[in-house]
This record gives sequence, structure tokens and C-alpha cells, in this order.
Amino acid sequence: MAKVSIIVISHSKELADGIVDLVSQTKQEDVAIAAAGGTEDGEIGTSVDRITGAVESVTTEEGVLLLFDIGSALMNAEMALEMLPELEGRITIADAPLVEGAYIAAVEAGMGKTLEEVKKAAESAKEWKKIED
Amino acid sequence: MAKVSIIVISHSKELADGIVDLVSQTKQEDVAIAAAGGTEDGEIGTSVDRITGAVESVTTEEGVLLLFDIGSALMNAEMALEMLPELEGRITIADAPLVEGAYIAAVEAGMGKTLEEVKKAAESAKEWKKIED
Amino acid sequence: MELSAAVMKQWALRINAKMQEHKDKLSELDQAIGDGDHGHNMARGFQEVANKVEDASYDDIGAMYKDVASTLISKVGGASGPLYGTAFLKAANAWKGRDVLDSAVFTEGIEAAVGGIETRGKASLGDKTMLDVWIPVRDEMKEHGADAEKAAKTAEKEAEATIDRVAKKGRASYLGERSKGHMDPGAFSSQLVFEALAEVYKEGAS
Amino acid sequence: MELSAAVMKQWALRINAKMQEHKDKLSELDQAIGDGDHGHNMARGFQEVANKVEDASYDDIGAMYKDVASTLISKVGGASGPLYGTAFLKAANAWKGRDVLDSAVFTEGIEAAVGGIETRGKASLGDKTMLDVWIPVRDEMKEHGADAEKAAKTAEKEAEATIDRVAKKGRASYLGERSKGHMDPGAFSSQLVFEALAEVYKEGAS
Ligand SMILES: Nc1ncnc2c1ncn2[C@@H]1O[C@H](COP(=O)(O)OP(=O)(O)O)[C@@H](O)[C@H]1O
Ligand SMILES: Nc1ncnc2c1ncn2[C@@H]1O[C@H](COP(=O)(O)OP(=O)(O)O)[C@@H](O)[C@H]1O
Ligand SMILES: [Mg+2]
Ligand SMILES: [Mg+2]
Ligand SMILES: [Mg+2]
Ligand SMILES: [Mg+2]
Repeated sequence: MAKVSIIVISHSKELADGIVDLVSQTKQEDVAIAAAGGTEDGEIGTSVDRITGAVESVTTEEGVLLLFDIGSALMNAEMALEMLPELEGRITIADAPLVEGAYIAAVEAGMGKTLEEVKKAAESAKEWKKIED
Repeated sequence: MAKVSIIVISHSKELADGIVDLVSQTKQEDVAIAAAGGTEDGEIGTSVDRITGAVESVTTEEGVLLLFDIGSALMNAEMALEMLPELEGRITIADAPLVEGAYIAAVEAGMGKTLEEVKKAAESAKEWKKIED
Repeated sequence: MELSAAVMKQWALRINAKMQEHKDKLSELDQAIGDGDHGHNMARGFQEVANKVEDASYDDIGAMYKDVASTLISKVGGASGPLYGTAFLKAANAWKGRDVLDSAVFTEGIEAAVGGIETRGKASLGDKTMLDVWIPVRDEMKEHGADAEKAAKTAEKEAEATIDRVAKKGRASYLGERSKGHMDPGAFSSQLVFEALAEVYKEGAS
Repeated sequence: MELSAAVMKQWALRINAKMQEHKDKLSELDQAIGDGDHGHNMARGFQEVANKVEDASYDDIGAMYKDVASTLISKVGGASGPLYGTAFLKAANAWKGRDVLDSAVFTEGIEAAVGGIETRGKASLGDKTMLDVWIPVRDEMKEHGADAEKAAKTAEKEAEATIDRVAKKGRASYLGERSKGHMDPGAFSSQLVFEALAEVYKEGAS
């Protein structure tokens, strides 16, 4: 069964790859997670081409959820969406904390949730109480 | 002038190092940021010894703020605090999204804010609207 | 029930043997509702424990279990490291200066261990964690005195009982309802801890 | 004012020359309120732009600026990449099929560019971003017709005016009040863009 895929966009290649490692450890069946970190020269920054490349490597019928680290990464994520008009309706960007959102998104995707549900779950990571009183 | 230091704790060494790279790019004067990622064998996990080591490498009069990725990292962060009783009152853990919290914490530390203020700022990263309507 | 330093050392070694034996099962359980490393974590951690205590000679059981604890704390990268580490550290405090533990003192250690797990992980009974095994074992010891055989039985039953629960703490809690239908890996490793106790007690007593 | 394809090519090349010349200053400005890479980003991006257009021959100014845009988009890793990229892409659409731009058509391109920056970055006038330069330049062109000399003057004045503002968008916005007292790096690179225009227009016209 097709499941939602996840793209981790970061200014740092290490950061994005590290998140993919962390999340992949939970081995959600049939959930593809791809990193789009750093520029094509390996510098700190983001790259539309890396984002579209990552999206293309994991696109499924169920769709693709993009998460990003800070501001300018969002601009490149939005450009990537514009460059992939054929995916309209099957690709969206989450307003979610990157690490926490990616973790929970992968778990929810593993449960076979829809793109909209996975996005909501990722965004709800904002409300996590990471430390209990 | 002494400023608050920041420790980035993650199950993944790459993830923690990547955040330090991303944050260090903003070169906040006199703000030390240290990574405590992965286990001592380079596996996915956290290590109390790495955390205490990172803390000791950057401790200042102003204090040290710890941020972590997911659940079990918190337990090791808390153990680290217990192992460093001499730092009581100058070390605390933020309930903050890791990447976003570390970024804003570094900026605030750079402004010479107190530990309590830096912690608050990091925690407020939860409320960031990363995408505007 | 009385436990000598020799038996208490055997306990640590036997826990290791059991973790090695059941490493794959522990990881499979964790694969279903976590990140699949609990077998690795336990096997790694208790192997280091065995290496540490095997050739050392301890009169003080507290000192021995302090070593057990600090080894787990520094060698296990997952939640089980600080949890078991804190458990044995607290128990070690209760056992400090003793070269033999009677039922009451052993129970005090177990009580302290449970307190340690609770403080560290902030979980409660029924949250589908290792506490679902440790709490009933402690309660029974407090009520009827320490009985290794009974503790092992209770642990087995209570580990089994985690299957139908929904996880409220730890990684499995992210799964919500999907965590139902699988035994909690930490509950199973805790079962092994008490099975090891029953075995070495029996051997030591005979 | 009329701009031939030849002058429009010179514009792109002159922007590059200016970015190389002021690379350090751009980065210093960004160091104060951002991450210190704006000089690197601009120098890198426009060097690639220059490499791309230098030896190509374009009749269609739209096609030329589409190349400028896509080069910036794919070669600049910072916010300025998608922002300048989108700006020139929108302008390119307005200039499509033209081998010469009169004042009105050039202005349409600038208007489209501003719309692109606004859509991409969601900033407004006064947010201490490159828009603080682009919007006044556009307004002036719309009102009085395109005048490269005037555009450069306005750009310089408006870049200067960003010094006293508090950043509301981009990395500098994290600094809040501390962003005051420094010129916005993107405003300064935008000033250079219009200075380059004034220079090549003057040279082309003479
Ligand atoms: N907060 C907690 N309180 C008590 N036990 C917990 C808690 N979190 C996790 N556990 C126990 O730890 C076990 C998982 O251990 P392990 O797989 O080694 O760590 P991790 O989840 O970090 O990979 C769970 O099965 C559960 O029994
Ligand atoms: N949302 C935005 N809207 C308009 N301009 C912006 C926005 N964000 C940043 N900028 C401009 O980009 C400049 C920074 O560019 P640059 O340093 O290359 O990117 P980054 O901030 O990603 O390192 C800022 O000085 C500002 O003028
Ligand atoms: Mg695990
Ligand atoms: Mg683990
Ligand atoms: Mg910059
Ligand atoms: Mg940058």
C-alpha cells in the first residue's frame, strides 16, 4: 500500500541526514523519507534542485510532506512545489518543528494516514510537552 | 562578558553537529554551542558522558542551556544535571523544539540575555508560525 | 530469602546471559512499537556489566550494584540505560555496606529501584512500560516478603498483560492505539531480570 | 528610456561586477544582523549568471532574464536566491519576446519583480528587506517613467533608510530591536542592482 513520504529540508546536509537516520530507526513499513540538506556545493543553505530531486525520489500516490528548518528554506520549498505542478494536491509543506515533526510524521505515515492527517500530526508536534512538570 | 552556552543533545551525532553548524553560522559573539550527539560508539542514542563532557567544555558564569530531540534524551540530560551538582542554578533544560529552539537560543544568548531569558526564548519557538497564511 | 554477595553477582551475570539469549526477541518486540534496538541495548549494556563485575570481588553488594548501574548508564544509548541504570543505582544505595541481603533489605532495594524508574521516566502503572512489571513485583514483595520464584512468575504474568495496553510513555506512546497487541519490550526485559533472580537464587540455595 | 538587449546583457554583467566588488561589505552587513553569507551568495550567484549570459546571444530579453533567474535560483543557497530569482523570473515574463524595452515595458518588469519578491517572501514595505529598496524604485518608475539614474539614487537613499528600521522578515527579524543600526544587506545588494542599471544605461546611451 502506498504511504505518505517525507522530505526533510535543512540548511545543513548533516542535520537533514541525521534526522533521516533518527527517524528511519523506527522502520515504518513502506514509508520513504528523503533528506534535502545543504546546497549542491555542500555549503550551508538550501537548494531547490535538491528538494525537487528528493521529492521525485520518493513520490507516491499518497503524497509527499515537506518539513523545513528556517525561513529561507521555506522559500525554496515553495519554489520546488511550483516546479512540480503535476504533484498538486499530493504535495504540501508542514508548519512544524523539524525534528519532532519529522519523527511523528513518519510514525503517522506508517499507520497509513492520509497526507492531510500526516501534516496535521507533524504540526501538532508544536504542542508537545517534551518535559513533564 | 560571559554569555549563556548551549548544548544540543540528539540521538544522532550528525543531527547535533548539523545544528551546531547551522547555528554557528550566525556567529553570535562569545556564545559557545556544543553538540552531544549519538552514543560513544557512534550509534544512534544518547550518552550521559557525552552530555556532561559537552557541558564542561562550554560552562560559563551565565550558565548552560540544554536542548534535546526526543524522550530518552531527556532522561540522559537529567542524569547529566544530577552528575553536575556544582552547576545547580546555572544549568537547565529547555522544553523546546530542537532546531528552532537552538537557533533562537543562540541569538538571544548573543544579546547577553540571562539563562532564564534564553530558555524562555527557546521555548517560545514552539509558537513560531513558520509558514504565514 | 537471603541473598549473598556471591548470588547477587550471579544475578548480574545471569541477567546478561538472558539478555544475550533473548536479544532477538527483545529487538523484535521493540521493532513493533519502538525503534528496534532494545535487544541490542540490553545485550550491550549487560555484557559490559558482566565484564565489569565478573572478575571483581565485592564484599559490599551496594558497591557492586553501583558498578552495575554506572555501567548501564554509560553504555546504553536508549531509554533503558538511564532507566535500568537509575533503578540499580537506587537499589545499590539501599544495599550499601551489606554483604548479604535479607528479604526486607532486598525489598527495600527493589522499592528504591521502582522509585528511581518512576522519577526518571515519569510513567505510571498501566502505561505499558517496564514499570508494569516492576510495580507489581515490588507490591508483592512488600506484602509477602521477597520470594524470587514468585517474583519471576508475577513478572511473566505482568509482562504478558502489557500486550493489551496502549503505551502512554516512551517511543511506543507515539503510536497511540497501534501500540496495542504487542508486549512492551522493557516489560519483557524486566521479566528476564526477575527470571534470572529466581534461577540464581535457586542455584545458590541448593 | 529605452534598453536594448545588449544593454540588458551588460546590466546582468555589471551587477556581477558590483557584487564581486562589494562582496565583503555585503557579508559584513549580513554578519551584523544575519549569517554573514550575503556577499558570498550574491558573488557566487551573479558570477554564475555572468558565465551563463556572457557568451550567449539573446534577441529575446525575456529569455535572457529567465536564464538569469534560473541561475540564481539554482546556485544561491540563501534567501536571496529564491527572492532575486523570483524577481527576475517575473520580470522575464513581462519582457518575453522583446529585443528592446521601452520605459513602460521595463517598468512592467520591475513591477512584476516586486510582486514576485512579495509573493515569495511575504514581506512588506518597512520590514527592512530588499523590498524597502525595490518598492520605492517601482513606485517612482510607475509615476514618472523609468529613469535609471533616478532609480539608482532612490535605491541608495532607501537602502540607507533601512538602517534605522527593525527587521520584520528574514533572519534579522530574530534579533528584534538589535537589528536596528545596521543597513539591511539585501537592501544594499538591491542598491547595487540599480546602480549597475544606471551605469550601463549611461554607457549604452552615450
Ligand atoms: N518514560 C518511561 N518510563 C518507564 N519506562 C520507559 C519509559 N520510556 C521507555 N521505557 C521503557 O524502555 C523500553 C525501551 O527501551 P529501549 O528500546 O532500550 O530505549 P529507546 O526507546 O530509547 O530505544 C520500553 O519498552 C519501556 O519499557
Ligand atoms: N522574507 C523576505 N522578504 C524579502 N526579503 C527578504 C526576506 N528574507 C530575507 N530577505 C532579504 O534577503 C537578505 C539576506 O539574504 P542572504 O543572506 O543571501 O540569505 P540568508 O538570510 O538565507 O542567509 C536580507 O538582507 C533581506 O534583504
Ligand atoms: Mg528502542
Ligand atoms: Mg533507541
Ligand atoms: Mg545571509
Ligand atoms: Mg544564509
